[in-house]
Amino acid sequence: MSTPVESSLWGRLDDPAADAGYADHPKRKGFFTDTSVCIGCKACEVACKEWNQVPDDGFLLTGMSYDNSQQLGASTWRHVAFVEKPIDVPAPVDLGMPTIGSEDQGAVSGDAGVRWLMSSDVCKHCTHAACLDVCPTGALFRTEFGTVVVQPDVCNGCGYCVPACPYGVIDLRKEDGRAFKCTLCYDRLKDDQTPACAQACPTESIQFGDLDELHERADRRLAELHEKGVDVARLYGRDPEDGVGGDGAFFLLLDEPEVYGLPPDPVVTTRDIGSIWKHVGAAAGALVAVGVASFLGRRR
Amino acid sequence: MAEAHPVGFQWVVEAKRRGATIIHVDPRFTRTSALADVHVPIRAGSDIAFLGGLVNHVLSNDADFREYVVAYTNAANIVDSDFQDTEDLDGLFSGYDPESGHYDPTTWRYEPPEDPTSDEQELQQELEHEEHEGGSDGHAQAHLAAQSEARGSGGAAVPWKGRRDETLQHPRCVYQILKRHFSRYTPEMVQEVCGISPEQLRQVAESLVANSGRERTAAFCYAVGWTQHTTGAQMIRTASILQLLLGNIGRPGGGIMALRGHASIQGSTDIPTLFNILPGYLPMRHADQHQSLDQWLADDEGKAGFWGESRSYAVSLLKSYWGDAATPDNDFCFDYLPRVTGDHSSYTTVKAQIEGRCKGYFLVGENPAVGSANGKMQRLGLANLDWLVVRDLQMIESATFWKDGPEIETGELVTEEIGTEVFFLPAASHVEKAGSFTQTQRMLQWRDKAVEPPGDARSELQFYFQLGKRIRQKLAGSTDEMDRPLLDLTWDYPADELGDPEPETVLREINGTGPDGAALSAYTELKADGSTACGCWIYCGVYADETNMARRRKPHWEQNQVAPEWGWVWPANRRILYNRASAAPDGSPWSERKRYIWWDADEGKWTGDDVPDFIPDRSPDYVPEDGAKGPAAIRGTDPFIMQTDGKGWLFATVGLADGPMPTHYEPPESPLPNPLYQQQNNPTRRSLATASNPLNPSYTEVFPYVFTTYRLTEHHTAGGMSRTLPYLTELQPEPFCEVSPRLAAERGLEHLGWATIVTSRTAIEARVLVTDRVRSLRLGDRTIEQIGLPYHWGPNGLVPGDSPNDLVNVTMDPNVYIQDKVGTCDIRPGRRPRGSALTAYVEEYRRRAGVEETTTEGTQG
Amino acid sequence: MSRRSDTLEPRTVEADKVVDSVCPYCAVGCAQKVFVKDGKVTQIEGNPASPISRGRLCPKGSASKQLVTSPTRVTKVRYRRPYATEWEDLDLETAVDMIADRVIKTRRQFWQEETDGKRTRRTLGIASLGGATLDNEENYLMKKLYTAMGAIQIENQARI
Amino acid sequence: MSFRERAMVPEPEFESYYGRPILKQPTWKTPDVPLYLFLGGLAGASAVLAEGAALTGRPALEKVARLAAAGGAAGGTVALVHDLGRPERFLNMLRVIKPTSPLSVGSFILAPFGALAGAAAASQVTGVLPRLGRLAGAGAAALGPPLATYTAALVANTAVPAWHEAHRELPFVFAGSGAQAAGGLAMMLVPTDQAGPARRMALGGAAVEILAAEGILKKGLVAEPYDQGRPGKLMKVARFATAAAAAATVVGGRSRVLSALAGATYLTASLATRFGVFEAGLESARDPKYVVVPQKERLARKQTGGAAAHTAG
Repeated sequence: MSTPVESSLWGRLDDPAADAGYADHPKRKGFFTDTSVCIGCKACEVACKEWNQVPDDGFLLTGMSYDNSQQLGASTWRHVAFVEKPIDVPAPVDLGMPTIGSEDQGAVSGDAGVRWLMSSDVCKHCTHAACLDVCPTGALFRTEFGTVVVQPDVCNGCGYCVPACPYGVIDLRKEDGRAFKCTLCYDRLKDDQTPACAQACPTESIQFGDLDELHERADRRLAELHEKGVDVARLYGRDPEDGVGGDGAFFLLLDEPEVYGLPPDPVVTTRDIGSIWKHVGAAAGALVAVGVASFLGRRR
Repeated sequence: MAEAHPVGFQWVVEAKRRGATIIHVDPRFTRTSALADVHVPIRAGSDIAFLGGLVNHVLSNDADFREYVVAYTNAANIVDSDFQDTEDLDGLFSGYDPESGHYDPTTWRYEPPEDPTSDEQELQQELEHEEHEGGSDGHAQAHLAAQSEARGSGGAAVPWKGRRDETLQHPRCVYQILKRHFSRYTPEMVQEVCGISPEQLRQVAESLVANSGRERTAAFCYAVGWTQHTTGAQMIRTASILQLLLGNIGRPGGGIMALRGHASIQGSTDIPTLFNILPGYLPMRHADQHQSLDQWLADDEGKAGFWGESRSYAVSLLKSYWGDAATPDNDFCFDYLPRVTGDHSSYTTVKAQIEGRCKGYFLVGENPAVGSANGKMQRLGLANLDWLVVRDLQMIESATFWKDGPEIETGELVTEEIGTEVFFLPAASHVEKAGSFTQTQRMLQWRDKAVEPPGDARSELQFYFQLGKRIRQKLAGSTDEMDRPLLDLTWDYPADELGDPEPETVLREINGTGPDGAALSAYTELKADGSTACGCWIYCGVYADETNMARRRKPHWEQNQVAPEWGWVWPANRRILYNRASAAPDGSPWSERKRYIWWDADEGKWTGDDVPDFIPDRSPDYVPEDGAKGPAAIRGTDPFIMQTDGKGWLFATVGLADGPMPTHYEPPESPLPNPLYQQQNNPTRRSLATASNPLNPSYTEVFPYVFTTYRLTEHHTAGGMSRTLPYLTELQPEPFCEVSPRLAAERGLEHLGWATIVTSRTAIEARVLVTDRVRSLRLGDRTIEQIGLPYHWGPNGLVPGDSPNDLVNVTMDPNVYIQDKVGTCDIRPGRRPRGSALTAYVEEYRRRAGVEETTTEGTQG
Repeated sequence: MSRRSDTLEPRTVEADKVVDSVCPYCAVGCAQKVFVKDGKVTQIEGNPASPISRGRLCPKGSASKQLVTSPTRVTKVRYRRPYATEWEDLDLETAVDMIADRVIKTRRQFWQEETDGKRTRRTLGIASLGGATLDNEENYLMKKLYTAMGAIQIENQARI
Repeated sequence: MSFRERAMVPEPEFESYYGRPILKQPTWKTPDVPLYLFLGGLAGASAVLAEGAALTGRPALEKVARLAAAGGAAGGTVALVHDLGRPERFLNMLRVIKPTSPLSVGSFILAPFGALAGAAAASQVTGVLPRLGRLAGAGAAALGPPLATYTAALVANTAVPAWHEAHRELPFVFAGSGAQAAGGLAMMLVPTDQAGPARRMALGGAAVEILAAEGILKKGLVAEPYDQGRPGKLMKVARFATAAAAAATVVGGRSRVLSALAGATYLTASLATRFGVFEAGLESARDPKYVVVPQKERLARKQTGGAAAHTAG
């Protein structure tokens, strides 16, 4: 099984904007979402819709704790997930002085304590973006800020980006026909402004900035939490060696990714494009062979 | 706090990151609990027992900040020997008159000195006269209410400072009385009343003590979780006692912060559209107590503390109302003030509406049909008016009750039989008018006008200015004495072409002007001779040097952390009140870490990051001569400059209608007998006896569960400003109730199914969210289930629903007449009955619970 | 990159003016910036300079633009005749005039020069219930006018 | 060809967000896209058949195959454009050439193929410019196999587990399915004496498809959608129809009626395969277990040093 050579299609790529052909360009921008300080207020959801004039999409009580937005989509570019998990720790015998940050982030209360995980999900603006790779019209493109944006004046609604995204972010908007997703406030970045969700976030769970600087901040925050005994904390999408070359919008989570509806080990489909074309070629060859063989037989 | 004040919560996250321990006490595990280190589930309405347990822990372990307590509180004061505590009278204090349901506080005073000075004697007679003269009918009670709320920014006057035992050993010193009073609140008792385990109580207590003292401070934040109870004022009092014992008042990172719920609710009590106070917390004139201007000011005038200058504040207010017509010889038009004679609060007014005694009603950005307690009572009142004026942004239920209100559906009201004439006048939004809000830290912030209001929408300023102008025009020729106050009113504000008065001129009038018409810069400049006019003395300074201080926007990165040049905080732009207490008695900071205000000996004045809350040049060792009056009587070690004795009150000798010390009583509707005393409910609670306000009998099996209402981040109070907006409604689209898995199993409630919640007022329906975040509480050997009800929905809006406020009964706190939002109820699976079947269903519950037809005549008429 | 993407800019750039305001929802008092173009509000977001909110807003504050530009806002006076089943139109001037007449009538009808022998100079016929999102200036004029009118059943959301 | 029940993997233990999908379900419309896959295969293989027929002097077969190629291409284009959210912008497909996008590459196959196959068919039918028509036909034949198989890359180059993990086998499934469709159609419309190659092509295609489809089913959990529910039924129908058609061809290839019947069955089989593969993808994207379980296993292998093979299976 030959592994495709690490190229600009897959694996570590420190400067996607340069790789996309920008001679001089600003530093790569991104989000670091520290879910350990998210209070699930959904200001990000409203600020994003208000700025980008995204239509409201449905008044439905889902029963999924306080999440009635359900998931990211063409008309939900920020989605706050809520997960209630009972803590099966036995009743605290003698906590004495409350240790700073009990053994896990959740507040322990009485007998069966409960943890309430909250996280604001967003497009990951991947280093290797499958949506961009498969877009046949060039509507999806890499901006000078290293982010991934759909150009509404080009997209013809072919929908290929939708099954290509390993995180299930982008979608077609039924009443419009085109694909939509978070643009990391591309227009605001052009004027050196902070994206609407990051500006609104009351507890700076959503942090915007240069991606490398955000990586440092995230590493420090992770160390701080581990030192406080919150060892369920982990970073997600920070590793430039992962299946999508690291995300432009990465997270600090307090549980397994799939608990939040995130894929545990997402890989950009383009990593196997070499093998895919190879097998298509072989199959075409097989068809030719069958075709030729069909005419070689005795004349009947 | 993360639920209803999310942006304020950033500072809690900041504190947590610096090592603070965040403790969240709430019946439910909320978004605040998710970020807290410890969540303490508590039975709604039992907060005094919990806080009492903490006070008991501090006192029984001598863990108080002794130096602070002795110097700055009245712990050392000796109380009169006639005083009897709830320990002696099984839940009552001395001086209770069961017939009128009031206390006579004379036995709560400090022990009289052997040789009282002439002034002290005179004051003593005056106070006694006031008590007896008040008599036992409605007047006395109104006096108490007017008096306690009138002390919004200062304690009631005491005749003398009395004897003090600084060793705190004297059996009748406040410290010992407090110790005995709270000795009953043991960890076991707290478990039985609140459902909080002794381990957790100790954990919270130890954390509080560890974070108090010279080097560290602890803060309390609260909202209507404390205020909306029949013992609400006393709940906050318990926290004040705790914080005084721990030395956390007047210090950075300490104090008790009210998280008020609306953009300018603080402004709405500072410049009150409230029945019992005038701007600056001056009491409304009372028909009995205030026969003359002097008598009106007698309570405070001349006493120690800044309330001593009340004459200059009052006269300046009357000058700003009636200008040149107010002269010394007519007591500055004192006679123009209408007099209160009792309780004219909102719920009592609604009762008057139902009984046809109040026929005209203005609703100005308020939606009582779903926002006030006992919605049905509110709507029945609305249906009995002659005319109703509603000013709002959206078509709210209070304007459409006659068309599609719940009573139309049940047939209790018929549209064609409702005679109320309704005017709906569109209002301008916050960006379509200039003006100032006062936020929860007493900061005034100016809003500039961004755009014109659409169509007929106008600001309230414009509407009331025009209404006043028209009324004055229509009465211009009148010679009738009753119209003088209107005709002599100063009402000539410069207005634009839309008739909108220039808001800054109104703020300038509030700020006050001197003899030469120039804007004043501090309330100390106010005079009692009529040479100054001031609409609200505590706001004097907001327009100093003719600049609108509320409009200052100096970025925080160009200021220190106190950021004094952003907006303006009353009084005198001071940020932390009583901050003299952030320094030791000798004027030095308690510690380097908590340095805030200190005495600069060389300069001979107090200095620090904030405006000192003290007389600038009053040295710490200053002792006032005998008989000193007003500010002159403030000792160098008296941080509480609004109190006549300059001390923080652990024991309130006067000023509270329901006792000098907090005592746990059960809410009016409770699932269990009061474990602490024989006295079940607050003996001085104000109940409202009317047919539409029946109460569930306590500890009845028919209504076994406790319910409490609360807000969600995504909506705003009764929803008028949020359930009409798609972006907010889609976040929390439908009304729901939150129940524990155990209750769901007990009553067969399904997640996302429907449930009917019923009290003796009415029944409502809501979807069910079964969640571990609502806990079954073990109280002693019984288990109590609580039902959570967010109250953002009503018949109008993008997603209609029933309003939980219809379930709530009206029984009020005696000090401030705020209703108790806790109640008992039953809950059944399935949707509620429709039409007239609903009233029959509720009637059946009333019958089974043995609810009398109209509640027995409440203690107060 | 299409031309549109190349020349893209935020709508706030071409705003005619930016106005300092404060969020109308809770009492934290978050500072807001209101962007206006051609007399219309185009954006409302947090003001980073505020020492209270540092530019942040909650979901309600972030929805302020939708609050002030909501299509379901009432912009015309509505009037309901006693016992009527529907709303009617009414022009603003007439409405305010009618209200003034009713205030004068009801005030006089329920006027109490004295109550139980004590001088009271008041009317119990008129009551008012204000929300707590009224400006200080508005509260001031309301209390001043109501007091001069003798109306004392004046209340607001601070008590409910 | 065996129909024994696959031993499916026991219900795996995994966490998810309230059981909701992690991926987005493809927004491609049914029947538009499965039909497009079918028509692409039919057209591509028919172009090869037509070229062979032209070289070996089978005019009836050549005519049918040429028309099938042109018709298939035209029908496919209509289906593709109809599926677009903004059909009026279909020309944007040719705005860029992007090797990482099978749809971009496919557009640059389908467009010329359609033109050439159309020209060849037109010239054949009208007799105008026969030599040019022959040349066009040859061109179409050259583009035929890529047209028939690039659609496998289209579905395989997505995050949908059932499609992506079968990216080695799907091209052969599509090739085989295309051959069956072309062969089958010709068997129906061409007299048996000239339809020999059609029969052999169909038979060859059937073999290739069955072999490849069998390979997919061995991939364990990710292949579950091919075997269960509606897609599972469709795949079984396709398998059964292919087998029946092949048997009929071998036994009664000579009889005109039997041959036409077999041809129709081949066509049904090819259609059923396309719908089966398409709906298997929808199901695979809908159920989070197909994303979580394999990825957790891959992570576990990575952590335990099994870092060699990057891709599963």
